[in-house]
Amino acid sequence: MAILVGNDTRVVVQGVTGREGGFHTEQMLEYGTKVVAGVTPGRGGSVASGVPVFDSVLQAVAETGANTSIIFVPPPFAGDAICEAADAGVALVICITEGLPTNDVIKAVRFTGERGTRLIGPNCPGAMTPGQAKVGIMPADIFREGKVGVVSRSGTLTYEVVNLLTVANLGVSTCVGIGGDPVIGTTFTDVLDLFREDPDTAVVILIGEIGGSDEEAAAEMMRATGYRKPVVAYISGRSAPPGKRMGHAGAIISGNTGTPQSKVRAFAAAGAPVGETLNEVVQIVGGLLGAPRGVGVPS
Amino acid sequence: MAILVGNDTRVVVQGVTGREGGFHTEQMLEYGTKVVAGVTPGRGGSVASGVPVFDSVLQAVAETGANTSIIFVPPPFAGDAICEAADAGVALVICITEGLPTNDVIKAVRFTGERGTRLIGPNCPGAMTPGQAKVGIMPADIFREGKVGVVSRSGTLTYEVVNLLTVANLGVSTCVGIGGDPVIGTTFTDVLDLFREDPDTAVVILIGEIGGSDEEAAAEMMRATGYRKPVVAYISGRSAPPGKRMGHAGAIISGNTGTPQSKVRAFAAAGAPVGETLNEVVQIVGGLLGAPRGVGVPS
Amino acid sequence: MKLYEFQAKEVFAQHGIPVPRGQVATTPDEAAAAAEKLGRVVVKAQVHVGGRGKAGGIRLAGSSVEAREHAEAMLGKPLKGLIVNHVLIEEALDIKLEYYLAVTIDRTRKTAVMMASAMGGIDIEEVATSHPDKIVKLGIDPAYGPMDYQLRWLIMEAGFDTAAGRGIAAIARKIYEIMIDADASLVEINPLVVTVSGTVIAADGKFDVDDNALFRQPELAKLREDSEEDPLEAEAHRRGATYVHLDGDIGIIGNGAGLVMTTLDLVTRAGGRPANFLDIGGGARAESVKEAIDIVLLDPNVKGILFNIFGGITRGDEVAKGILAGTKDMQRQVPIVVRMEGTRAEEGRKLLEGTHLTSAAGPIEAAQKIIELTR
Amino acid sequence: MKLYEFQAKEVFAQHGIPVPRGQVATTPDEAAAAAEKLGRVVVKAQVHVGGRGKAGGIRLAGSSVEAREHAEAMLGKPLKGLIVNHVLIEEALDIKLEYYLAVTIDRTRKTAVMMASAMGGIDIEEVATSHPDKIVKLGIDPAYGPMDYQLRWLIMEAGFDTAAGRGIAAIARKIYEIMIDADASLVEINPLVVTVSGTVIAADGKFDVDDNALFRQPELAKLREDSEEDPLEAEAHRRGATYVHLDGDIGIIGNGAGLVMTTLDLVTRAGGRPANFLDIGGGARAESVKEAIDIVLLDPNVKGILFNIFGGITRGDEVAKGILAGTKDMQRQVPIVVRMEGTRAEEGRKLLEGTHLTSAAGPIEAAQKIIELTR
Repeated sequence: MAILVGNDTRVVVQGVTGREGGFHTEQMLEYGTKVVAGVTPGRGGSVASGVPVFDSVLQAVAETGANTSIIFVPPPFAGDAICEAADAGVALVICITEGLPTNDVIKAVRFTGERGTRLIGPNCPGAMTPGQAKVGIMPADIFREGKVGVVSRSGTLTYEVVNLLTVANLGVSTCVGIGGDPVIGTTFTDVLDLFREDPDTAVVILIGEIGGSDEEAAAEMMRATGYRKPVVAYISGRSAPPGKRMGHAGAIISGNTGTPQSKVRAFAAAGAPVGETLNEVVQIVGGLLGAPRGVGVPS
Repeated sequence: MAILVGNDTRVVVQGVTGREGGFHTEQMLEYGTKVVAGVTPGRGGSVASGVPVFDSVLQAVAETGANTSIIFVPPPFAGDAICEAADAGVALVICITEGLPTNDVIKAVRFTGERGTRLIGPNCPGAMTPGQAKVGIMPADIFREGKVGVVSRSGTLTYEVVNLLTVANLGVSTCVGIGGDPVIGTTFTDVLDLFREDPDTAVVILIGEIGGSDEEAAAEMMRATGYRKPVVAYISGRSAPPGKRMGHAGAIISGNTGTPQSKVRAFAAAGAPVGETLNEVVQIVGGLLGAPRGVGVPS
Repeated sequence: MKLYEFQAKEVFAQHGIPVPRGQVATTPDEAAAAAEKLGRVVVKAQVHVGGRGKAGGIRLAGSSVEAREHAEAMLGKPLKGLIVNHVLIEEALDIKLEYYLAVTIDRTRKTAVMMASAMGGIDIEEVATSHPDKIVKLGIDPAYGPMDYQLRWLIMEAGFDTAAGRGIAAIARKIYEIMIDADASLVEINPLVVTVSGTVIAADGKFDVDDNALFRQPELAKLREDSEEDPLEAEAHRRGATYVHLDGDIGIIGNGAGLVMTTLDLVTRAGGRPANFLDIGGGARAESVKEAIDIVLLDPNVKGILFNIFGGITRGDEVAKGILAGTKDMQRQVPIVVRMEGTRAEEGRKLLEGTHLTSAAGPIEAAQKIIELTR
Repeated sequence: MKLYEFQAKEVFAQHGIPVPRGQVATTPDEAAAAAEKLGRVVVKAQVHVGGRGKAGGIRLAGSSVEAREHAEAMLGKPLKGLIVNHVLIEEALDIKLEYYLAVTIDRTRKTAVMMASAMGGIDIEEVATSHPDKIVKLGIDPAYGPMDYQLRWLIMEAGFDTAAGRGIAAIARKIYEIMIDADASLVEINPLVVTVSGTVIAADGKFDVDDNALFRQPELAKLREDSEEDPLEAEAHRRGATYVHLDGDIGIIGNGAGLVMTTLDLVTRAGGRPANFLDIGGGARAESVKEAIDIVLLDPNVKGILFNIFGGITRGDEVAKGILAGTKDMQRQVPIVVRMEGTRAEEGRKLLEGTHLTSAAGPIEAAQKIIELTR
């Protein structure tokens, strides 16, 4: 079932009665995703965007067997919403909401970690396994089913690369947006770990950007564990000056950390090619998929 | 090795350079307990009461392989000391210090629980396995080795019953003082669970008192799990008026909870005899140990 | 240690919990002056008892004249056996709903627990007996404190008014904050009132402080003396003793709370009536033993004293020295029975030989002897 | 958002962290008056740059006359390219030791991290490069905050003066408290001074606020305008745009941070120089697209604009409408290249057909075209 989301995914939408929550609930349903419940405190018992609404995630899980939550509630309440989902036993929480205070994210990461709940995001486009489930806000019609796993810190860049794949007659196994905030639940390393075991994924595209050292950590993991699946990387923000926050709260070069050079170097050391442009990334991937399986990454 | 403490116990004393800490370190050493280190921040490198002193528990554990800590530091710092020991990987922490703020105990219980460290106390006399190790402040010379497990919320009442056992030519497997505070790390239920699996313990004396519902919980566990080892109980404070705190912070009947009636009833329901006096308790135990093994509790 | 209602409400106000406008008064004049400013008021006797209202300790006053009368009727008089030294003069509220909200320690969960009930304004023990299902409990993880979704759950389960939910949640967060910041062992609002205009307000307040934490709560520690109800206990605590006043005639002194409690039980069982609980603690020196005798004898009802000592850290010889010193210049001559065992008990017993003190071989014998001697 | 030193120190003082006596001044007269009161002082330019001291932004003054002279030399003048609007006049300290102490976010640990170094008074990035082993880090568990034993470890590992340890631990606890209570993303004290008399005092202060948390930090949000350094960015942020000012001549507008960043990269790669980063965000309406053009054109260096849109939630037709509205009454006529893909891109492209706008099939082509048009 590729990774993270698939045919077994049963989604509860937190903030289902909001503008964004309602719109994307309908989009997800239209795609065929099993959205089974919505939550808005005080609105329990009603129906919104075609799904039953509950006052709490606990009730929603009890009544509908939801196992995945997607969060659209406003930033002041989103941290609490993550914890509520984890406390209700939801296994995967995807937080779309942008603009959460970092202190709230730190707390939510601690809370979900303790309960064995996986958190993706916040400030991310979600996850999608084409042909099975879309738990996010990505435009579904650009996706084709295929063998390429995609993991990315950026939403629109993800769409860009997915579109290029589709144009090149390539498709996606699972696409995961991990979000552009400084502190996030699921990292590149985590997603690569999942793709490693996924028979449906033959090659992985990793779209990183300046800021932090998550890309370096992923590259180091690949190197240290002898990661076998080919990974093709891209680093956005190579021309950004130090000290400037480039839109994403996490996209900033501070001092010696977060530079594109360091990230490119790390992938090189791990034997993963880094595309200069997304077109180049897709060309490399095309070459890899054309070549016989198991040959690994060309040096 | 009976339970909790024994020949494998290697003790680090937190607060070793204090009056109490120093005195009892010597007493424990004299008994043959393997006290391998002491800790007093800022006093690292010295020797006190015959043991090397370290600045931190982390250092003490690294240098001496201590696996059990006993805490004598003053109440404002004792909660932190418990956490320090747990963080350093000590498996068993016994907090002798009396007068810890309940908030500190709640935090320490959460902290030790998360790290799999067992906490006994605070405000307890410690644990002792006669002939093997004394990790506490009980007067060693009243103890004889034997088959009776003792668990108690009160220090001096423990000595009283141990003395009566010795006079009656009976002995103790392990004696555990769990402390008289409202919130404690290890409860009657926990200790009964340990005695259950201990081949060296044939019968258990449980010395409870008014306040809380730890005795009821232990009795209910015995009933629900079909606890096989005979347990003889005693409840102190039967004549205490409601609403008065009888010395121990935890010894108070508030409203309907903590009454001696409720505790006596619970043990009766679990098939455990309750002695009216400690003499009676020891008589019952004597009878049980005289009777053939495995017969269980006389009704 | 318990705070009075007016003290609890001061802490509430500091933490931003809405409380009625009010003023504490110690004389009828002050009460009248306060009522003058506040309009229609309630006059509330400040004592640590439940069921104040039924006992006449809470009275409505439509005028300052009436407020003065009520204050006069309460101040300096006993209410359920306790002397009223303060009255609280408070604006009368237009009450729509009365709820119960509290946070305390849950010994079983080993965390704080928040309790809510729509049956407010009644003693919670009564509700616990008659309608246990009407009390909703929420354990608070000390690592995170109460979360919004948990408070929503609590408020919904308790059946609270939805419109007032947000205000109640804010107050719930604050009473937990008080519990942590001020080391409370109980913070209780009963009733928590929703007024006709929809405001949520703490109409009453209980606040018990964790005595063990007074070292870091200097402001609260200052209130300690004020809050003692029993003058004998107040004096004993000033002198640093662990003393509980009871209503019998046999003074009980021992080392260790469990041992003293059991001594009380044995005396009661043998037909005697203990006058107090006094624990000299572990490792007590002669002086504090002497002091213990003085304290016990402050109670004029005491006709005799029973010592029950099982030495561990406590040494029998030290205790014996203290007893001798204490009996040498005793305010009143009363019979004393001493039972001594454990560390240096032999030395201790030897020191007491040949005096007028009675010794006993065990605690049961000791209880019987003191009862005989005081009969 | 960054606070100025004097603002950071106000927050420090509120939380009980010792800071030097001092006063902020915006005129030489105010500076002289402050120095009159304080005696021997340092005059410190309030700007957000490192290496202030070396650049002449921190000067000792033995008299109020001298303080006035220094203030005069700084106020209204640029320091490392930034205009100085405030100077801080502070008592001069008798410095014995200079340490570094800070708390910030550790993205890898996903917690706060406390950092300490005995090499204080130097830019920490320099220390990180030259003596990485001299910086000690302590991850803070959000469930418990910093524990005493952890702070003892930090202070010992950093090699701090033992006698000052307790004072430093207290300050460490407080900067973490500030991080939590005031939603800081960085609280830095460099140098943390131990004076000759043994006092520990925050001689400098940095304080970055988490912009995402400003909604619950109204006091800090008020300081926001003050703290913007770049006037164009200040104006753009007032208008609610995600805008970063750069030093080139090609304005860049796109939807999504990653896409805009990549567009900058492509323009740079093709030999152009971006003038800005502007992300219209997800689901932008025509008005905000129009506004984006206005903002980009505030920069007089801008010679052309590149739009790179990949529609997801954002709809191509909405963007096209905004572009048309924005170009109709443009302050200055500059060439515009539009690359549009994704949701309703076709409709959008159709709307732009027949105008003077240049369209491009992909981002690389778009970058090349705008460079050609602005050459």
